[in-house]
Amino acid sequence: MINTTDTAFVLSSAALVMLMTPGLAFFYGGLVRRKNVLSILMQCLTILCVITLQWVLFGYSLAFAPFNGLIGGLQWLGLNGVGFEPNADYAGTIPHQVFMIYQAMFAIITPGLIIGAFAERMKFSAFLLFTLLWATFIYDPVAHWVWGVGGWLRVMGSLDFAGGSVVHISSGISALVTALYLGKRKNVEKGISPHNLPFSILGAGLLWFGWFGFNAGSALAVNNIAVNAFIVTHIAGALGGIAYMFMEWVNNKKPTALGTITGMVAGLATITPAAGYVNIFASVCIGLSAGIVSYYMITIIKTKFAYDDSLDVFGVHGMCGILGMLMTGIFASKAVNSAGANGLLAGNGSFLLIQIIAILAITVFSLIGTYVILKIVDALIGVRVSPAEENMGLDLTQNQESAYTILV
Amino acid sequence: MINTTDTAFVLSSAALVMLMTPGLAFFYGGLVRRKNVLSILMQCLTILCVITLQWVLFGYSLAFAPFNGLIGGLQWLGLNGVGFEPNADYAGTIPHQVFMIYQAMFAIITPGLIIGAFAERMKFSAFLLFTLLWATFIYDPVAHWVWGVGGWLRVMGSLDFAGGSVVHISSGISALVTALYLGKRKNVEKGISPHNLPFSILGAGLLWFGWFGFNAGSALAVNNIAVNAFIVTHIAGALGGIAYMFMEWVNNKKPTALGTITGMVAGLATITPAAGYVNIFASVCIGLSAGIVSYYMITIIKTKFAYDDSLDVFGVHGMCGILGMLMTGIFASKAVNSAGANGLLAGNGSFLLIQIIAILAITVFSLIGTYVILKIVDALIGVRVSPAEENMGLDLTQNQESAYTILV
Amino acid sequence: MINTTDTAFVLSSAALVMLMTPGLAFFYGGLVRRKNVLSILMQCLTILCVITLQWVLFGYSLAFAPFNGLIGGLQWLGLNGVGFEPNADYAGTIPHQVFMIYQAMFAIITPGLIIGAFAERMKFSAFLLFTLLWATFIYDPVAHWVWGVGGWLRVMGSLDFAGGSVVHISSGISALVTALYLGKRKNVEKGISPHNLPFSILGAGLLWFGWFGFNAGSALAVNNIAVNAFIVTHIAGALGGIAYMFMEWVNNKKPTALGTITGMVAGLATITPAAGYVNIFASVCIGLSAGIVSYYMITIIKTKFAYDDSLDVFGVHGMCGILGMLMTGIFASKAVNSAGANGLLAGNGSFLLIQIIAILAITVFSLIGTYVILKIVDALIGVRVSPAEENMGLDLTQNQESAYTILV
Amino acid sequence: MKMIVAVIQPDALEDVLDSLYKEKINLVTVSEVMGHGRQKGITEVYRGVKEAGNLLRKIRLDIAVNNSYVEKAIEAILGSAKTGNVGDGKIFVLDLEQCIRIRTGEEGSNAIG
Amino acid sequence: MKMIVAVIQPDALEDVLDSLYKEKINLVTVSEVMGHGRQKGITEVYRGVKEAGNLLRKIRLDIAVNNSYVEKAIEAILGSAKTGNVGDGKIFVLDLEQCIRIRTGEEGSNAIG
Amino acid sequence: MKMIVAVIQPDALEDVLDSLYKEKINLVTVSEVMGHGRQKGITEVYRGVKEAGNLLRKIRLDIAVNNSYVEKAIEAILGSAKTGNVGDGKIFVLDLEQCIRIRTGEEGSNAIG
Ligand SMILES: Nc1ncnc2c1ncn2[C@@H]1O[C@H](COP(=O)(O)OP(=O)(O)O)[C@@H](O)[C@H]1O
Ligand SMILES: Nc1ncnc2c1ncn2[C@@H]1O[C@H](COP(=O)(O)OP(=O)(O)O)[C@@H](O)[C@H]1O
Ligand SMILES: Nc1ncnc2c1ncn2[C@@H]1O[C@H](COP(=O)(O)OP(=O)(O)O)[C@@H](O)[C@H]1O
Repeated sequence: MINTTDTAFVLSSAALVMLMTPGLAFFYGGLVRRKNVLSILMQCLTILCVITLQWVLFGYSLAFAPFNGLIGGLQWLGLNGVGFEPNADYAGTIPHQVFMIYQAMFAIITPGLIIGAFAERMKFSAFLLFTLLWATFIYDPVAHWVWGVGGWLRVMGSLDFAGGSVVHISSGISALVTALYLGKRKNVEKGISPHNLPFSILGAGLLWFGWFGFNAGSALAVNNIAVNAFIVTHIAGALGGIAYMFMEWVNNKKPTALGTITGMVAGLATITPAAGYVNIFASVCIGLSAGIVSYYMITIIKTKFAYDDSLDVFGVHGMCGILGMLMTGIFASKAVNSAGANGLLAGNGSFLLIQIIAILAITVFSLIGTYVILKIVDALIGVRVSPAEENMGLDLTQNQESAYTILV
Repeated sequence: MINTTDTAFVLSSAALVMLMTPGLAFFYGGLVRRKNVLSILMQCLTILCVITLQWVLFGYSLAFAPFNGLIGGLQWLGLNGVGFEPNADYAGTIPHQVFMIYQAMFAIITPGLIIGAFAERMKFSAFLLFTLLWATFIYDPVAHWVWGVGGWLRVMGSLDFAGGSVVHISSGISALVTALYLGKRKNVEKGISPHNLPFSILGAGLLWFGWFGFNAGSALAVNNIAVNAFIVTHIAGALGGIAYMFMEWVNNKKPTALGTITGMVAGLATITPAAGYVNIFASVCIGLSAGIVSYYMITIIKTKFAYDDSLDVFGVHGMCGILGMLMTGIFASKAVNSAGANGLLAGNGSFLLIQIIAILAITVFSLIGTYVILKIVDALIGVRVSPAEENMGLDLTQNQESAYTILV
Repeated sequence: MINTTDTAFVLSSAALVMLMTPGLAFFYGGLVRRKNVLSILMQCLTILCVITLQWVLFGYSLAFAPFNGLIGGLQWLGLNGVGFEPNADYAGTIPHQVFMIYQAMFAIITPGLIIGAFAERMKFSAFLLFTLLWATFIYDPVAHWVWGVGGWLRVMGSLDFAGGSVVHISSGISALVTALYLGKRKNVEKGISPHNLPFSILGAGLLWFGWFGFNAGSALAVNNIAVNAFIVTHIAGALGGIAYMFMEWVNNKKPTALGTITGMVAGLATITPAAGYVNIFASVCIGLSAGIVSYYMITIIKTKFAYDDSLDVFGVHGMCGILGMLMTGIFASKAVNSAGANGLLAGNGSFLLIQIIAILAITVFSLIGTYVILKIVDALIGVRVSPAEENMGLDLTQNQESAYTILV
Repeated sequence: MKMIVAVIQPDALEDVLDSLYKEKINLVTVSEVMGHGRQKGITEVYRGVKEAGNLLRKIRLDIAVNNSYVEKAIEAILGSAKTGNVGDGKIFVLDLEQCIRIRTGEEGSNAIG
Repeated sequence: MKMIVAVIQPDALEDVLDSLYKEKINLVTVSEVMGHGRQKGITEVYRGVKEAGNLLRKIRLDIAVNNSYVEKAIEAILGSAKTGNVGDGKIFVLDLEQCIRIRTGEEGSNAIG
Repeated sequence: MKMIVAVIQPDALEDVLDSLYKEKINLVTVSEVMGHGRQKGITEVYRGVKEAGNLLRKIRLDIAVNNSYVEKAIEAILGSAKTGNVGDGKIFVLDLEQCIRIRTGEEGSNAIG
């Protein structure tokens, strides 16, 4: 039976998640140099358009149509059979199409996250091909594993409320692979200052706003789970910001705005898989640990291993996806969500184990899959712009535009 | 009977549509030179304020109060009699006031669209008088024709779900008239580069977000029509972006961010009249055709006829409004909306004819009406700033402000 | 009994109010010099994070737990006992936690408003300590007086629908105290131009959008009160903008964009306490008076007394909070809200008197309390940055970042 | 060799560059500056409070030329930047002792063009 | 005629302009520059990673004056831009061979003011 | 004393500064400029309509030095800004008559460094 309140709620949530892609574009766009800001924004716009089409044509079917444990079937190609009747496997009180379009927004933002890793140096054509292949061969299967009917991780009992593994681990690990594959940007050792931090802060604000739709909307109905997800999301974002800020304050004597929004996003990403399963106390712990972990990833690990994960996709999203899945394994409680599971603190260590298996499986799959895709794209059209193009900037060389005028 | 879910849905939609006006301001504002950006933003703000008042005082009554086929009555002046009881003529499940405020947002954004045509050269006082006259003598009657009880196009059976004709054709045609009447900007042949493309992209993101409220909200209830409108809107926006991007790629060897957002907005505008009547397949066709048509309008037609429709209001909104009305005539199907109509593809060519009559009527009316209004405004206070003011920029000369500081 | 429509409505409203804090950050951030924009944004981000924690730990309990007339109890520390069951004292149809998180957003934005008064010269550490003390010792008690069960102003019959006194008077008066206490910025007499007015306009747009959640959401249910609040909010914002614009036009021969958004925010702030109690006609009067009062406050009073309320928090929020409470006393009508009161125009002068008592009480309390807090903070860590730091800018000296790059 | 520094109205930039190119003076460096001169600034108003805005946006051109091009360059600028209104700007000529092309290391007159 | 180029602290701009105007030196061109000098830059920190920010924001003034005004201009700048702290900046004086007012075509000393 | 003005590629800035510092030339003023030279601009395309973008972003350095440092400065710039591609930029040398440190009022050679 369709419930119009739930329907309206998920539609609004879909709109909010859609807004996260422009939000992400600004979050990332502010961090690059002026000569490359449009390339970031353009990649986000392109993903918004192209993945929508991919999803309608075959992506949704591959991810959610029943078939086997590894991949969805082809019966929903072109959204054939995806109508107004609810699909009780996914959401019994809203039209199937509403579930489809809500999930589309997740399929869009996930490859969007990756672009931060290869910022300022990837060819536009290579980016486009990479994104299409990645969405099809990494995202769709992983979404099927975790959320699809018959997906093996779902069957095994792994829980990922709103995409900690599907969205954040998959993109974060793939980001690391692309960063290593493409190599460093020229001059990166000398430091590349963000060209417009207010843009990044605007993006962070829009991301937080949209994240309410991302996490609360994942309840797919207006109920206590949605309420809980809304609240723990807000709290984890806040605590992530606080933790990063104080890590900086202690270590560098000053907190920074960029550090604070980094911690916020880390907190929001970490709570994502847990939002429907953990209580407020857990969300405080999750937020704090997210800020601390992402701080160390960026300042210590990245510096030590000297990879150029340009906008810290691995350090923030990858690690926080992993952390969030573990935290779900630790803090999940049937008292919060009877359809969920009890975690380690509720005495059920085996659930944590399942979460670890999910993390490992998705990590390994994303790692290998992304590498193979990069190899193919590189062989076909080459992935990296020439040094001259890198000097001149991607905006001019890939898109023939300038973000800002200088003289008039 | 009031349905609170529908009420909340339309209120949220109204909030979303309200946000489109700032969104439009940034979409346009990024495209002009630094010295004129505030004039664009200021015009949008002014419209938001002034048309709200006009709507409350008499605009709503002129557009929606029952009277005759050409114009609404005066019985709802000052919102007299517009209360909490639903008005079944418009929306039987929400308070009449909710319908009124939702429609206010449409009345606001429509004159906002026009300002892109006379950007960088119209006097502020002339703009204000023009806007008030235009809203009263063009928008209100046209809204009445199409949506008002007894409106002649509504009676004839023309369908415009969310404003393809009322909003986009009326503003797009009027835009062309103002561009021709005011003449070109100085130096326009030498090319005027957008001063801040990220702002335009931000605007496009907010527009897309708000468009969910614009189109889905036009169902005025949470039902399958609303769900359908939401989804086809998203798809058409995406396909519009893809089409424009690839037109550029083929013709200029590089896709651009500005082109992509132009195509997106074209797709969103084109689906607007059709959103409640066509299915997903149609939305793909509509989006693609929108991108292609707007591309040719801007690159070929505008270049050929050399009018200075500064921000392409006619090429995007005018043409896409027309295209969308035609597409509705072609793709509309009672299978999607039993209260709608069957179009050409469903074997009903006469409906397409009705759509064409609506297009022609609104085009001719907007064309003549706008010309007359411009003549009057020009006679009274003059429409164009002096060449010296144009050189100095409208921000300083019309509003005594600068958008950005240069030295500190 | 939980009503899911009301729950979804208040959750969405909470999300909208959350977005107001980034909105405010940009509204303020655009007005300062480039070297200080991050300090403004950072302070807003910090408040978003830190007050969330304060609220969860003890702020909500202090403000809303039943205890006595002056302050809330401690029984809800750590949100203990704040569960999914509705609390009929506050909102009988939504989970208690939803009310709590909605109120959190108000507790966040209120100290955010104050920072405009001490912009460009306060130490970050001092700001943080000040904010925590202020939220705890001023905001929480005042919220309890007005909205808490047993709060003395609530008991007395004072009405403040969405925070005219709790939010705007408390922050506006405290702002004036901080401006006087910290003294003027260096060079302020020579004029400090806004470094990025489009940012301020973006912020104003987001504020207006969020204000729908702020005022309509304060009905805590989807009903005629919410509808009324939504509509009068929109109208008052519009009329505030019109009034300021025309005051400028008459006095300076040109209207400005900054003036217009100032008037908008003034209108929105003034309608806040009244939104659930007054009709549309009243909202027109309220909007107009808000624009006029804030215009005179900024141009005449501030110039005359020469205090450096840097971003006019007192002139806009303080005065408009007071004006709004008075207007509620004048225009309130049981015809709009039977749970409300009749005001002066409905023949009930005694209600206006109660409103005046509320204004005076909160003004005096905020004034003294803020002064004491500043004294303490000053004694402990000093409130003002050194002149050298002020010259260099707070972004570099307090947060070790630059908002924009200049060369690349 | 001379270094010609011209301060012109932003609007004249395109025309000035075109005129210079016509004289085969193809190498220029352009920057954004603010000028205070006889042309009155516009008083800006923020929230109703006036602020004397006494600096106006201008464009600066730096053109290094061999002596034989000095007249041509000046003529080109005068011909294209002059509107006759206050604020048209100034041309300054400084002596240039040396000019080196970084790419080749060429020096003097050969490096100018 | 001389071309005086002064690099000063951004904060001193208003005072320096006022002092110049008092000496009837009303024509100046101002631009935004970044300077590296004895004044230490502030190390910026992005996401906890330090970056040596060795360039600081400064303001550059270009003032063309007749010889008799050189001293006055220098005094005016020294008097208003000096705080005694490192970073106050420098004044450079170059010889100016020619000056032309675009609006009128006037040359030399007459064109300066 | 000389005033050295160098126009270089934006990307070379860090290297050029490093090379100058190595030669103990620590005081420089840097600004953002646009250059038209032999290096072809990229045609920009807005909504499918082409626009000849004939100005490219460059960085300008102003370095005041004592005569004994002129060669060192030029060598340092040549050594670090040269890629051999069109667009590397130019170095201009002008005579500097006077230099004053605002902070101390010191003049001439002593004030340069
Ligand atoms: N003596 C000068 N020194 C430096 N810049 C000057 C000088 N004279 C003029 N300028 C620059 O030229 C611009 C135009 O000068 P202005 O006096 O307004 O017009 P006009 O030269 O037509 O009288 C000024 O804004 C300033 O930037
Ligand atoms: N020799 C020079 N060449 C070019 N610019 C210089 C030179 N010396 C100083 N400057 C400029 O002046 C600014 C202030 O100089 P600095 O050494 O910091 O202070 P001070 O002159 O008080 O010792 C520098 O940031 C730089 O922009
Ligand atoms: N004669 C000149 N006058 C002023 N600026 C010049 C001159 N020659 C070169 N430049 C500056 O140097 C930059 C690089 O010059 P360009 O001709 O492109 O490269 P190259 O010097 O390698 O041939 C130009 O963009 C311009 O800013």
